[in-house]
Amino acid sequence: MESATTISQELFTTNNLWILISTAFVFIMHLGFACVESGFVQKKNVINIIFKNTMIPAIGLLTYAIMGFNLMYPGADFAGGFFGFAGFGISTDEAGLTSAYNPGYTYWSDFIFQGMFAATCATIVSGAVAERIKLVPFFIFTIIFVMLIYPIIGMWHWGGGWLKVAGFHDFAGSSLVHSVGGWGALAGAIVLGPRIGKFVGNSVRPIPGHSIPLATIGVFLLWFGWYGFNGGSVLSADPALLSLVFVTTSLGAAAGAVTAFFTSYFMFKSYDVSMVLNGILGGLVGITAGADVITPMESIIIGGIAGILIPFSVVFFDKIKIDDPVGATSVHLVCGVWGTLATGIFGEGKSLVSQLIGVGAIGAFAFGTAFLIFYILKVTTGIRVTEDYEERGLDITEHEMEAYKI
Amino acid sequence: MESATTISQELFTTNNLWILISTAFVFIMHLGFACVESGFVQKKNVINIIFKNTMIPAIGLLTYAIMGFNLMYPGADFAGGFFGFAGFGISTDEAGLTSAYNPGYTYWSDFIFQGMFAATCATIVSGAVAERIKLVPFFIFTIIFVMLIYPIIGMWHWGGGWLKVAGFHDFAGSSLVHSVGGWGALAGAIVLGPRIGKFVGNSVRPIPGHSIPLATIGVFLLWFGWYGFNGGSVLSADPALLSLVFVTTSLGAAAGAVTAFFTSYFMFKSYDVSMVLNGILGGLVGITAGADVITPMESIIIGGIAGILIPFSVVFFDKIKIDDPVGATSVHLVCGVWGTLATGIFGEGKSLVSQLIGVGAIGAFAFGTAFLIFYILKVTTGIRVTEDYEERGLDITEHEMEAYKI
Amino acid sequence: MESATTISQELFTTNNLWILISTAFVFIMHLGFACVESGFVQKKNVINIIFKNTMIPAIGLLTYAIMGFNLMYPGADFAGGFFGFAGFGISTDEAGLTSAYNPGYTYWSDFIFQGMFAATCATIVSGAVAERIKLVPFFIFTIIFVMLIYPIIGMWHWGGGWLKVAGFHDFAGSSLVHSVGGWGALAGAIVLGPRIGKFVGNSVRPIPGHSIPLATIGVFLLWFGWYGFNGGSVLSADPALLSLVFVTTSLGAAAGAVTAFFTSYFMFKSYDVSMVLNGILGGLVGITAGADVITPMESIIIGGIAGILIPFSVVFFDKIKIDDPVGATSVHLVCGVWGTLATGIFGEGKSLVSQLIGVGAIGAFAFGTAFLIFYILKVTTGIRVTEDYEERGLDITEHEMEAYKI
Amino acid sequence: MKKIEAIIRSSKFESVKSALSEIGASFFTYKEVKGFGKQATEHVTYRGAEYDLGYIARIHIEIIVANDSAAKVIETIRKAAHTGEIGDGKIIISTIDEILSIRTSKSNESAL
Amino acid sequence: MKKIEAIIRSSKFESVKSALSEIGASFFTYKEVKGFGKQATEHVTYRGAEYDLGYIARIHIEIIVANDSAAKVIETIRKAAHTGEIGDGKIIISTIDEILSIRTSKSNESAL
Amino acid sequence: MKKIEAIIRSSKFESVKSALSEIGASFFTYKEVKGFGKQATEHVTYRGAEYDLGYIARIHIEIIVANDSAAKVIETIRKAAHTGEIGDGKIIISTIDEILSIRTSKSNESAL
Ligand SMILES: Nc1ncnc2c1ncn2[C@@H]1O[C@H](COP(=O)(O)OP(=O)(O)O)[C@@H](O)[C@H]1O
Ligand SMILES: Nc1ncnc2c1ncn2[C@@H]1O[C@H](COP(=O)(O)OP(=O)(O)O)[C@@H](O)[C@H]1O
Ligand SMILES: Nc1ncnc2c1ncn2[C@@H]1O[C@H](COP(=O)(O)OP(=O)(O)O)[C@@H](O)[C@H]1O
Repeated sequence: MESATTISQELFTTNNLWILISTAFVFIMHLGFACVESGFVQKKNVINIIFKNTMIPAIGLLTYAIMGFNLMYPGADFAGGFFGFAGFGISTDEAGLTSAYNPGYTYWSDFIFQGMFAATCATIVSGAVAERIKLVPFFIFTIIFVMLIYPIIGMWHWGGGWLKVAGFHDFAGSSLVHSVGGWGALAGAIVLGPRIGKFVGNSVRPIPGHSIPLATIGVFLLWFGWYGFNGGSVLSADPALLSLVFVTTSLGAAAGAVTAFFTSYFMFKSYDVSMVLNGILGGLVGITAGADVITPMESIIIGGIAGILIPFSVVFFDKIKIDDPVGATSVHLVCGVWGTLATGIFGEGKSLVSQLIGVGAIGAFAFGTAFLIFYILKVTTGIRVTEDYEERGLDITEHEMEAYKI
Repeated sequence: MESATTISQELFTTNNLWILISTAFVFIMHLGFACVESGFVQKKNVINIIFKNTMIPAIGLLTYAIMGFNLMYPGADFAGGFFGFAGFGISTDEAGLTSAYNPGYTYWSDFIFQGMFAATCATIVSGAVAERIKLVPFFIFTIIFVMLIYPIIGMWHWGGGWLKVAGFHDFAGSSLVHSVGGWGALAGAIVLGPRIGKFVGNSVRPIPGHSIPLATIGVFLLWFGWYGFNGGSVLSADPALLSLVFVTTSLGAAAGAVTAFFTSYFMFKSYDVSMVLNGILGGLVGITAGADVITPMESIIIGGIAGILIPFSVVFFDKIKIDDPVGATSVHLVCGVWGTLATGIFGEGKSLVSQLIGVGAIGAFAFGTAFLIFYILKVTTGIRVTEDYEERGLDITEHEMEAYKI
Repeated sequence: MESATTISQELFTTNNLWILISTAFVFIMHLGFACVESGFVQKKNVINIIFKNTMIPAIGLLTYAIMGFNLMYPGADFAGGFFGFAGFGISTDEAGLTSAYNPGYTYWSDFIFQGMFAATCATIVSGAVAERIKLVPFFIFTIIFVMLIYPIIGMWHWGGGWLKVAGFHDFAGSSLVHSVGGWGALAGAIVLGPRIGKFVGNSVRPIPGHSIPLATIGVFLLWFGWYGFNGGSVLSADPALLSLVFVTTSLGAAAGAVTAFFTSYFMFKSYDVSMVLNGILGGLVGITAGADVITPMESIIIGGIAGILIPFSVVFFDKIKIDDPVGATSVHLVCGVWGTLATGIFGEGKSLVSQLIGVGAIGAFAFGTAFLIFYILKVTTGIRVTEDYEERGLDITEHEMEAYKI
Repeated sequence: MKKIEAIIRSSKFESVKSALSEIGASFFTYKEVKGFGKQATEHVTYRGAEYDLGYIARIHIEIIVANDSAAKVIETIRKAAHTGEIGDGKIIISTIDEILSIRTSKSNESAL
Repeated sequence: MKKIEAIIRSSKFESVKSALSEIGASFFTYKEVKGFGKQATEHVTYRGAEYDLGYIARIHIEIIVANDSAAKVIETIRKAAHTGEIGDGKIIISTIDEILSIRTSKSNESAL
Repeated sequence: MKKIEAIIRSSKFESVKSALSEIGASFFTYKEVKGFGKQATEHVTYRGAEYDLGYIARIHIEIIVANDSAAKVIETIRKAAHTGEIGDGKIIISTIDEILSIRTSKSNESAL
C-alpha cells in the first residue's frame, strides 16, 4: 500500500468502495448466522433465536457507535497498551473523509466496517445457549460483551495494543472474533447446563434441528459473507493480496467440507450433512487468522485439518456433557484456536510462541469475563427459563408466537 | 464530483462499477420483498404472492425499457415541468458509454439502475392486497402503475421537474419510491376491503403469517439490498459521501429495530419479532430521503422514530379496519412520509415547507391515480376473488398448485 | 481494454476487484442451485440433494486447483489444439500478481474466478438425476466431469483451442458451461431411467417439488449471481461493455419470465409458477453466449424465445419419458444450445456455421463422455438405489437424517 | 358414552367450533385429515402435467359425550357444517366402553 | 355399519387406494400417523450420535361400510397392503352406531 | 379386543412410551392432534393483536390390546401421563370387533 500522502484519488476511491462492499458482505453474515442457528434448533424455539439474531446486529452497531469503536481504536496514545478509550460517540472532520485518514478508507468506512464485525461474536454465543436461555439476561450479556469485552480484546491487536507489539498475527479474526465468540459460547453453555433430555445417564440423545435447508442457506451465506470478512480485512483493494485472500479463503472452506465428509463417514458410517456444513465453517474460521500470509496449498492443509477437528470436537463436547445445539464451540472456538496456531506454524515470519501467547491471553480474558457475566446474571436475574417453558418452547412462552403455520 | 470533462477514466470506471453492483443489490431486494410477503401470508396463498413478486420485476424492467425510462428522464427540454417524454425504447450512441454522458455511469448503467428501482413500488402494493386480489387485474394495475404513475412522479424530482425546482429533497426515494408504493397499497387495501374474518364486529382477528423464518430472510435481504438502493443513489463511488450513506443507512435500520422492540414491548407486553422486522424496514425507509444530508446521530433519531411509528401505525390501520397483511402501509407509507419530512427538519439547507409540498403532491397524485385504477378495475373486471376461492386459498384455485408438500 | 503494458495500477485494481466480486457472485449461484434443486424434489430427498450441492463446489474448487485450471488454460503452446496441460497444481511468480499477467486480473483472481465456474456443470447434472442416484457413483462422475471433461471442452474455446480459431463465440458459457452440464444431465437421466411411478403406461404422473418458496429463493439467487457470471466474463470493469452486459442479462431474464408465463398459460390454462421460474433461468442461459455482442432489444428476443422453449421442452422430455425432476435439461441444454445459435444469428460478425460446429462438437463430446461414465458406473458399482430406498427416500436410507422436523 | 366423529370441510371448522361452544360442548380433539368422496378432488397442474391432488383437506373432530347429549351435539355439528353442496362430510357415532380422565381418574360423565 | 381402520405402509397407499376404487369403495378418509411395532424403526445419526427415529411413517385409513360389504373391503385392503415383510400393519374392525351425511341428513347405508 | 385411545400432553409422550414398553406393550400408533378442553389455550400476540392460539398441541395414541391386558395398559398410560394440572387429557376405551394382521392374516390376539 502506498503511503497516505502519495495515493491517488482513484485508488483511494476503489479501496474505500471495496471496504464498503465488504461491509455489506459482512452484514449478510448476520443473516447467515440467523439461518444456521434457527435451522439447527427445534421448531418450538425458532422465533426466539431469530429474535436474538435480529436484535444482535442492531445492538452491535449502536453500542459500537456509542463507545465500542473508540475502545477498540483509541489511537496512538495507547499504542502497546491493554486498554484505551478515545471518548463517546463517533465524529470526524473533513480530513477524515480523505486519504489523509487512511489510504484504504474514510473514517466512516472504518467505523461501519469494524462495527459490522463487532456483533458477530455475540451471535456466535447465541447459538450455543439456544433453546433454554432467558431473553433479557441474554441481551444484557450481549451488550456487555459487544460494547466492552470484544473491543478491549480487539484493541490489544488491531487497535495497536500489546499483542501487536508482541508479534501476534490474526489477519481477520480467527481469535479476535471467532474464538472470542467461541469462549463466550463455552462459558454460556457451561453456566446454563444442557437442555432437558440431552444427556440421559451416560447416553447422548440427539435433538435434531428443525430445518436442514435453512441451516444450509445459512452456511452458504456465511461463506459468501466471508469474502467480505477476510477480503475487507486487506483494508484496501490491493490486487495481489486481495486475490490471494480470496483463493486461500475459498480453498480453506472447500478442504474443510471434504475432510469433514471423510472424517465423519469413518467415525459414524453415515453421510452427515450437518458435519459437512460445520466442516465448511470450520475451514473458514481456521483460515481467517492467516489468510494473508499463507500459500493456497497451506490453506488446503489448514482448512482440511479444521474439517477433521469438527467431528472429533462435536463428539468431545457431547462426551463432557456440554450442550451446544449448533456446534458453535467446535466451529468458532476449536477452529479459531487452530487457525491462530496454524498461522504461527505456516505463516512466513510468524512465531508460534507469539500466537500461543495471544491464544492464551484472549482465551483467559474472554472466557473469564463471559463466565463471570453469565454467573452474575444467573445468581441475580436468573438465566434459564423454567422447565415448563423449555418443554413448551420459547416461541410460545416468551414470544407468544409460532414460527410456522404449515 | 468532478465535472464530466475532467474526470479520469479510472474514476469513471470505478463509479460505473459501483452503479452496476448497486443494481445487483437492488435486484436482490425483489427477493427480499418476495420472502417478506410470502412469509407473512397464509400457507394457502404463498404461490400467489410468489407468482406476483416474480413477475413484477420482469414487468418492471420491460416496461421501463419501453417507455418508463424516457418518461422519468425526458431530458433538459422538460426541466421544471410536470410531464415529459423522450420517446419509446432505449438506445445510445458511443458517447453515452463514456463519461461524457455522466461522470458516474454510462447510459446503460443509468437505465438498468433506474429500471431495477422501478418495479419496487408495485411490489410494495402486492403485499397490502395479498390473499384476496385477482391475478390479472393486479397485473393490469402493476403495468399502469410502473409504466406511467411511478415515472411521472419520479420525473418531478429526479427527472429535473417542478419538485426539483421547488427545493424538494428526496435522496433515494422515501417519497418517490416508498410512499408512492405505500399510497398504492393504501388505495388497493381500501378498494378491496379486508380479508374474510379479519374484522369481526369491533374485534381484530389476527391472521398470522405462515413462516417467520422466510419473512426474516426477506428483511435481511432488503437491508442488504438497501446498501445498493441508498449507496447507488450517490450516483458515484465518492468516498466521503458513500461512506456517510452506508453509516446513516446502517444506524437508521439498527435504531428502528431497537425502538420497535421497546415500543411493541410496552404496548403489547410481548417480544414481537414481526414488529422488530417491520421496525428495521421502517428505519430503512425513514432514512432513505435524507441519507446524504444528515449526520449519523440524526440517522439514529430518524430511524428510531420510524421504529416507534411502526407499532402505532399497525394498530391504527387495524382500528380503522384497513387490512394490510404485511404492514406495507405502515412501513412504506407512514415511514416514507416521516423520512421525507425528517429531511426537511434535519437536513442542512433543506426546507420543511418544500418537503411538505412534495409529500402532499406525491400523495395526492399517487393515491388518486391508484384509487382510480383499482376502482375502474373493480367495476369492470372485478378485483376480488370469490369467497370460496379466498377460503380455499389462491394457490389451489388460481394456480392449481400447492406451495409445500411437507 | 488497454494492453498490459500501458494499463494504470488504478484501472488494474478496479478490474481485478470486479473479477473477485464476480467470483463471490458466482459462488452464490451454488446456493441458488442447491435451493432450486432441493425445492423441486420431494421432502424425502432434500438432505441428499443438499449434500451433493454442498460437496460439489468444494470438489470443484479442489480439483480445479489440482489440475482443472491447467487443463483449461494450458497456455499459448497449445493454441488451436484439442488438448493441453500445463502441469499439476497452481502457483505464480511476482509478475502473476501484476497487470503484466493480464490487464484485468492477477493469476490468483484468474484461478478463483474460473474455479468457481467449474463446479457449475456438475451441479446442473445433480438436479436431473435427483431422487434415485447413489451418492458415491455420483461423486465419482462429478470428479471426472469437473476435473477432466469440463476443462477440456473449456480449453477448446476459452483456453485458446480449436473452437476459438474456428470463430466460435460463447461469451460466458451458454455452451461451455450450461449445455455441457445439460448434456451430462441428459446422459444421466437416460442411463438411470425415470423415478418409480413417474410414467405409468402412457400417462405422466407429476411428482411435485416439496417447497416452491425454496425454489424461488434459488432462482432469484441464480439471477443475482448471473451478474457476476456474465459481468465477470467481461474480464475487466470496462464501463461500456460491462453496462451493456448488465442490461442484456437483465432483459433476457425478464423476457424469459414473461414469455414462459404466456406460453404456459396458453398451453396449460394455469398460472404455473414453476414455468415462470424456469423461464427466468432459460432466459439467463439463453443470453449468456452473446451477452456482449447483442443489443438490448435482441436480448429481449433471445430471452423471450428461451422462455417459450421452456414449457415445450418440459412437455417434450416428459413425452419421450426422460425424467428430469428439476427441468435441468430444458433450462441448461435446450436454452444453452439456443443461446449459442442465437449468437450466430444476432451477434455482429458472428457466424451461425461456427456456432453450429461448436454446438455439435461440444454436444458430441460432453454427451458421449457423460454417457460413457454413467454407463461404466452402472455396470460396475451400480448407480441406482434400490426400490425400497427410493420409496422411503434417500434422506433416511442414505443419510440417516430427515430434512425437517416441522 | 358416545364417541362422535365428524369429518367436515376445513372452511367450516370455525363455525362448528363456535356452535359447539354455544351449547357448552367446548371440549374436543381435532386433526387435519384428507378425504376422498363424491366431491371431485382439486384439479392441479405441475410443470405442464395435470393431475388430481387426490384428496380434499378436511378436519376430523372427535368428541366424547354422555348418551343424552349426543343428539344435540350431532344436530349442532350437522347444522354448522352444512352447505348443501357435495362434500359436506359425515358424522359417525359409536358407543365407547368408558372414558377416563387422566388428571382425576374419574370416569364417564364425571371425566368430561 | 362397520368402521374399518387400516394402518398401512405409506408406500402402499397408492395401491390400496386404487384397489379400493376398483371395488367401488372410493370414499374414505386418511391421515399420516406414526407407528411402533415389530418392525425396527429407522436408525439415524445426527451430529455423530446415533438414535432411533422412534417411529415408522404410516398411513391410517378410515372407511365406513355397510355390514355386508365389510368382508370384501377388508380383504381388498389386506391384499393390496401386503408385502409379507414385518411392518405390514393392521386392520381394525369395529361396529358403529350410525353414520350421518351432513349434506343430506340421511343416515347409514343411504349416507354413504 | 379393546381399542384404547389416549389423548395426552405432547410433553408426556416420551414417558408414556417408555412406560408402555416396560410392560411389554410396545406396539401402537400415534399422531399429533389439537385439543380443546378446560385447559386454557395458549395466549398469543401477532402484530399487536392478542388472540388465543385456539388449541393445545396433543398426542393421540391408539393401541389395540387383548381384553385382559386392557386394565394394565390403561393404568400405565394414566400414571405416566399424569401431572395433576388441568390439561392432562383423557383415555377412551372401546370394544372392537376384530383386529387383523395384514402380514399374517391372523386375527385378534394372534394379530398383535
Ligand atoms: N364411507 C366413508 N368412510 C369414511 N369417510 C367418508 C366416507 N364417505 C365420505 N367420507 C368422508 O366425507 C367426505 C365428504 O364426502 P363426499 O362424498 O365428498 O360429500 P358428501 O358428504 O356431501 O356426500 C369425504 O371427503 C371423506 O373424507
Ligand atoms: N397393538 C397395536 N395397536 C395399534 N397399532 C398397532 C398395534 N400393533 C401394530 N400397530 C401398528 O401397525 C404397524 C405395523 O406393525 P408391525 O408389528 O411393525 O408389523 P406387522 O403388522 O407386519 O406385524 C405398527 O407400526 C403400528 O403402527
Ligand atoms: N369430551 C371430549 N372429547 C374429546 N376430547 C376431549 C374431551 N374432553 C377433553 N378432551 C381432550 O383432552 C384434552 C385435555 O382436557 P382438559 O379438559 O384440558 O384437561 P383435563 O383432562 O385435565 O380435564 C383436551 O385438550 C382435549 O384434546
